[in-house]
Amino acid sequence: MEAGRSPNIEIITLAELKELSGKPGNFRAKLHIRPRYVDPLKCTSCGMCTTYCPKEVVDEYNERLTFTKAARIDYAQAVPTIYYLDEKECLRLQHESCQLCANVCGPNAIVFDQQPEERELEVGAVVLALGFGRVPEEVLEKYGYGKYPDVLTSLELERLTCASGPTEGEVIRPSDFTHPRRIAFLQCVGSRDVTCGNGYCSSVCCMYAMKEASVVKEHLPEAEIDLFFMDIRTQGKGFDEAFNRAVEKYGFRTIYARVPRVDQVGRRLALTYVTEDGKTHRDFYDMVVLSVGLDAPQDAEVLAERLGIELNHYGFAKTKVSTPLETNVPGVFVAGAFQGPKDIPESVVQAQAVAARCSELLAEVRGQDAIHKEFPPEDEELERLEPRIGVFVCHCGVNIAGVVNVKEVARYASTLPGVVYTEDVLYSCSQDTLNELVKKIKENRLNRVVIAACSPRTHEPLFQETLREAGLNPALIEMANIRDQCAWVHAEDPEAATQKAKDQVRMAVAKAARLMPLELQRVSVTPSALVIGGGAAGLQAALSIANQGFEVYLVEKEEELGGNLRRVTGLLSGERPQKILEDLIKQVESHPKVKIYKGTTVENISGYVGNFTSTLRREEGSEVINHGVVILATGGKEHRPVLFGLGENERVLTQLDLEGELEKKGGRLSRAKSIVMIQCVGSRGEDLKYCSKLCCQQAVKNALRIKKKYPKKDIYILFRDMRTYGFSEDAYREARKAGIIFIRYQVDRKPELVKRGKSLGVKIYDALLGEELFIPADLLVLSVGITPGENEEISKVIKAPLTGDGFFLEAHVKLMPVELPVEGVYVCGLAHGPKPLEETLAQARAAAAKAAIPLAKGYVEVAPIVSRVDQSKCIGCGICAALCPYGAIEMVKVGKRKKAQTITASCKGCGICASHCPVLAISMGGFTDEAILAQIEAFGAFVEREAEEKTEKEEAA
Amino acid sequence: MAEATKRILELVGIKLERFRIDWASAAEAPLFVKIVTDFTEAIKKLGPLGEAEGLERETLRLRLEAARELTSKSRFRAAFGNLARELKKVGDYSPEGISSRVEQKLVPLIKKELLESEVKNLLSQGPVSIEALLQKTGATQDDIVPILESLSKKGKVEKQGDVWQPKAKE
Amino acid sequence: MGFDPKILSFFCHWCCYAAADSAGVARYQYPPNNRVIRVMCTGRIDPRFIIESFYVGADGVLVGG
Amino acid sequence: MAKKKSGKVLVLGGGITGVQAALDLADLGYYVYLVDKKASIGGVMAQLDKTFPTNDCSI
Repeated sequence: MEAGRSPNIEIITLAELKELSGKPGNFRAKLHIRPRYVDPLKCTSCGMCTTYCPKEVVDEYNERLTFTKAARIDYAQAVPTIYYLDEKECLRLQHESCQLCANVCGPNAIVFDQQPEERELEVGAVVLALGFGRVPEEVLEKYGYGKYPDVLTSLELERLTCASGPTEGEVIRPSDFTHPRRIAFLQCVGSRDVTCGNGYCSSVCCMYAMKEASVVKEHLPEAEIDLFFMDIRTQGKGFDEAFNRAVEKYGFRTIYARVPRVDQVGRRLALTYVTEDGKTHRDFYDMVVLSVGLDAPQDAEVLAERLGIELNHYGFAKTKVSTPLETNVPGVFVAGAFQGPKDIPESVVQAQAVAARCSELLAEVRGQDAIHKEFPPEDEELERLEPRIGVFVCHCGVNIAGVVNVKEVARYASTLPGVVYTEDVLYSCSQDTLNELVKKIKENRLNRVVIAACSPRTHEPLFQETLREAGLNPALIEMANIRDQCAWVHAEDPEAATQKAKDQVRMAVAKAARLMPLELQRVSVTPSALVIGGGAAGLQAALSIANQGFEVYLVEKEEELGGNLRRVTGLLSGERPQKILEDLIKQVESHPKVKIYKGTTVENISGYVGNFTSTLRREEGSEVINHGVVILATGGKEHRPVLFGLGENERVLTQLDLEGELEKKGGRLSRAKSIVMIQCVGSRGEDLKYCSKLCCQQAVKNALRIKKKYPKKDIYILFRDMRTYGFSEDAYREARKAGIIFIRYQVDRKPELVKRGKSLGVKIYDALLGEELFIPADLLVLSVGITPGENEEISKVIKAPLTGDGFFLEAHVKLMPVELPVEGVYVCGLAHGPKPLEETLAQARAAAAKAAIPLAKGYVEVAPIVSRVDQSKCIGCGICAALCPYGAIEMVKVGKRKKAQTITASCKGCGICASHCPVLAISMGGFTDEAILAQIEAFGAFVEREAEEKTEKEEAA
Repeated sequence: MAEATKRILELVGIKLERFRIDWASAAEAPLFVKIVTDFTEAIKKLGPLGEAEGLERETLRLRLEAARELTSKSRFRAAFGNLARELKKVGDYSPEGISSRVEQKLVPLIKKELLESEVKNLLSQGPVSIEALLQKTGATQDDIVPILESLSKKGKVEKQGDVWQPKAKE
Repeated sequence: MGFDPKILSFFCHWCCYAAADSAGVARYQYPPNNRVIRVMCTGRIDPRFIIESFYVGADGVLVGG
Repeated sequence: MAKKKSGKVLVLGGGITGVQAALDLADLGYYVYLVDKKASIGGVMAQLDKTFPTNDCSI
C-alpha cells in the first residue's frame, strides 16, 4: 500500500468525522481522534510490546478465530506500521496495573496518558468511502450460525484458508479440528431476503463463494463441495468463464434451491432444501459456509444525519444513474460499496471516478496545497570519484542485535574493499539517525552507501530520500537485509545468522561499488487527450477531462454523438435516458476545451505516454494531432444472432427494438396480447461465450414498462439465471408481484420457437410442473447481449491486447480496471466489457482521472530501474522488442541500421530484454550485469573462505 | 530461460536438483519457508557441488568455464533469444512445447559449443592426446575429431604424432 | 560434522523477496544456508548468472518468482 | 469575489476505495486527508486471502 508514502496523503487513524460545515470548495470538517497510546514518531514496529503484553484478547482481524494481545498491530503489513494499545483491553488503561510494554519498548514509544484530540480541517471536497457493514448475527442464526460450531461465515473461512491466518491455511472444523469431507456453501445469506430487510442482491457472493470453494479444494483435494444458489450471478467480465472452469476443474455441484435449513444431527450438519422440481431433499455435510452479503455500513446513519446525506431504503447512499458519485449534498461525494454492494474492480473504478469528480470541482486550485520536496543539487564530482563506501549496520533495537553480532559485522565491513567508513547504529530509520546519516555522508565524502538493516521494500525509499538530502544520487544506495531475511528467521542460530549477515553485507558492498548515478528520467507531456468514441462513455470521459482543465479531442465515427444510448428510452430509476444524453452532449458541445470530430476515424496512433501523434481521417481530408494520452471508449454493438427468427419475422424483436416500440403510440406492442422474452439468446456459451451483464435488468425494466402501459398483457420471461444484481433486485421482485411470469430454462433444454400457421409461440420445459409448456408469443423479445465494436483494429494500432472475447484487456483485472498494459492508454465503457449505463458513466470518469494524472503533472517520471541500450553494441536483431511485455522497446533507424531503443516512459524494469540480448548491449538501471555478477562473485568468496578454513583445519590435524 | 539453463547444467554434468525455480506470492510466507527448507534439505542430501555428480573439482571447473563462455557468446545468446521470441509468438508455454523446442533448436548448439570450449581450454594448457581429451570431456571420438579438424584448418592446432597441440604463431 | 550447503538465491522484488520479508515478520525459522540477490523480476535472470553461481562454488541455486 | 477554494480533499474510509481515491487525488495534485476509524487502513480487503481470478495477494 503506497498510500503510506505519498507526502500528499496524511493518514489519520482512529478518527471520526463529527461535523461538516461550509460549501463545495470550502468545507470545515471537525474530527475526533482517539488516542493510540503509542508515539508514531518513535515506534519502530519491532513488536516487543505485543510479545510481552500479558493480556490476551479475541482477534477481530482474524474473525474471532484466534487470540491476539491488547498491545498489537492488526496484521504485519498494516499501514501505518505502528502498534497501538487496545483501550478496552489494556490492563494499564483499564486498571492501572501493568506497564510491561512500556518497560520493554526500546525507543520509549508507549504513552499511557495520550488524550483524545479534536482537529479541524479545511477541505474543498469530501469523499465518503465507508465501505460496507456486516449482516447482523441474528440473521445468520437462522442458519445455525452461533449454535452449530461448524457453520462458518465466508469471511471466517477466508481467514482459515489464509496461510498467515489462525490455522496457517489449514481448513478444519472448529468443533473437532478434523478436515471436513463434505462442505456446503449457502448463497444469499443476508441478501435477496426481505425478511431481514436486505431485499437487494449483494452482487459479489456468487463469485467469492466460487473462489473460496476453489481455494478449499486446493487445500483439501478430497473434499466434496456443493453450492446452493437461487441464481448463479457471475455477471462480471470474465466471471462466467472462470466460474465454469472452476466447476469443471474441481467438480463442484451447483444446486438451485432457496437457502436450505440447517440442523445439527450427531456430529454432522443436515441441510433440508427444496429443488426447483418441488422435491424436498435432506443431505449431510461436515461444514456449512454462509455466503454472507454486504450490509450497509453501520455508521452510515449517524454520519448521514450529521452531514444531511440522503440514504436509500437499505441504508446505502442514495445516488442517480446519471450521477452515481453524487450525494444530495453538493461537494460531498460517495464511492465504493457504500454506494451499493460491489466487488473490488468496481470499487476501484468508483474510487478513481470520484477522484476525477473532485478534481473537476477543484481544478482551479490544483497543486495549491500539494507538497513538493526540494533537494540540494547532486555533488557530481564526488560521485565520479572511486567508490568511497559507507556501511551502516543497524541494531534495530534488539531485533537485529539480539541475534546478529552487529559490532562484528560492522568491523568486518570495514575490511572490505572500497569501504572508508563504518558505523553501527541503534535505529537507522529514526529521524535523528537519518539527520546524522546526512552529516556522516558529507563529513566523510561518501559516494556510495550500504545500509544493513531491514528490507529495501520497506525503507529503501526513505534512505534514498536521505541520500538526496545529502546531495547524492538516490541510486547510490544498496541495502543488505539482515533483519527480515536474517535475524528474524535464524533466531536460533546466532552464529550462522552473523555469518549470513556478513556475507550479505559483502555482497551489498560489491554491488554498491558498481552502482552508478541514475538520472531520474522525466518525459514532458502534451497536455491534451484523445477520446475515441462519442457514446455515453466517451462523452462523459471527455467532459470530465475538459472540466479538469485540459484540451480534449473527441472523435466519433458516426455523424451523430450518443452511440447505443440513443436507442434506450427508459431506466429502472425513472430517470430519462434521452435527457441524460442530451445534457451530456450539450455540455460537451458547449465546452471550450473540447474539439469534436464527427464522422471521423482514427487512422494511426504513434508515440508513447505523454507524446502521441494521431491521424484523424474525415471525408474532407485528414488532420494530424498531438496529445498526451488516449482514452478508448469505442463502445460495443448489439448482437443480432440468427436465432428465433430474428430479422425474418417482424414479431421477433430485441430488447433495444422494444425500447423503441415502447415510445410509440399503437404499433405491434399495443396489438400483442402475450409477450414472451427470452434471456441469454446467443449469450453465455453460444455465439458469445460471456454474459452481457445488463440484459436481465433491461428485460425486467421493459416488462415493467409494458405492464404499466398495458396492465392486461401477459408477459413471460424465460431465463437461465436472473441476474438483477444490486438494487435492481427490487425491480425483479416488483415484476413478480406485478404478475410477470418468470420461468427458468435449462441449458440443455432451451426454449424452442414454434410456428402454428400465422401465430408464433415458444415451447419450454417447466421443471416445477415437470412438463413441456406452449406459450403463445404475439411478440417475441430477445435479450441478445453485446458484442465488441471495432476493437481489433484499434488494438493493433495501439498494441494493446484484447481478451478472448474481443474486449480490451485491462492492466490488472482487480486493481487497474481502466488502465491498459500500454502506458498512457485507458479504456472505459463497452469497449472494456458489457455493463449498464451507471457503471459506464463511473468508469468513464475513472478513465478520465487516470488520463488526467500525467496531464496534471506535466511530465511522466520514470523510476531509474529502466533498461538502456548501448547502441554501439546493438546488432538490431529485435529480440528484445519482441519479448518486452510492455511494448517498451522500439526499433529505430540509426544511420543505415536498425537499433533497439528503450521507451523509458513505458519500461517497468523487468529485465527480460537484458537477459535475452545476444550481445549484452542492454543494461538495467540499478541491476546491471556487472553489479549482479559482482554480487555472485562476492558470494563466491564465502565458498572460498570455507574451503580455506577446511584446509587449515585439515592441516592442523 | 529455465529449460535452457537446465539443459546446459545437464551437459555440464550438474544434477538438476541443484537448480530450482519456484513461486511464492508476497502473502505466502509459509510456502516460501517450505520452498527454502526443502531446497536446503535436498542440497544437503546431494552434498557439495561435484560430489553427487562424481565430478572432480578440476573437471567441473573446466566444464563450467566452458559453460560460462557459452552463455556469454552471442551465437548461443542469439539462438536463445530467438527461441524465446518464437515461444512468445506461438504462445505455447506448455512444458512439452518448450522442452521440445529447446531440444531441437538449442541443445545441439549447446553441445557443440561446450565441447569446443572445453577442447580449446584443454589444448591451451599444452599438448594433449585424443584419449586424454576423450576422457576429460566425456565426449565420443565422432564429436571430437571434427572439432580438432576444424581448429587445425583454421591453423590454431596441429597434430604431432599421438598428441594435439596448439600451433605456434608464426 | 554435517555438510552446510552454500545456496545462492535470486528473488523477485515483488513476489518471493516480499514473501521472504513476510516470513521474517511472522518469525518463521528456516535454515541459514541461503544468500539472496534481489532482482526486479525473474525475467532479469540470465542463464549466465546461474552458471556463474555454480562456477564460484554454489552448491545450489534457487530462483524465486 | 468568493473565498479561494481549498486544494485539499477529505476521504472518509480507508478501505480499497478510500485508498485508491486518495492515491489518485494525490497524483492529480491535491492534498488528501485519509481518515479511518480503525488503527490502520486497508479495510476488509486486507482480510482477504487471495483475490480472484489472479489470486494476487490482496495488499
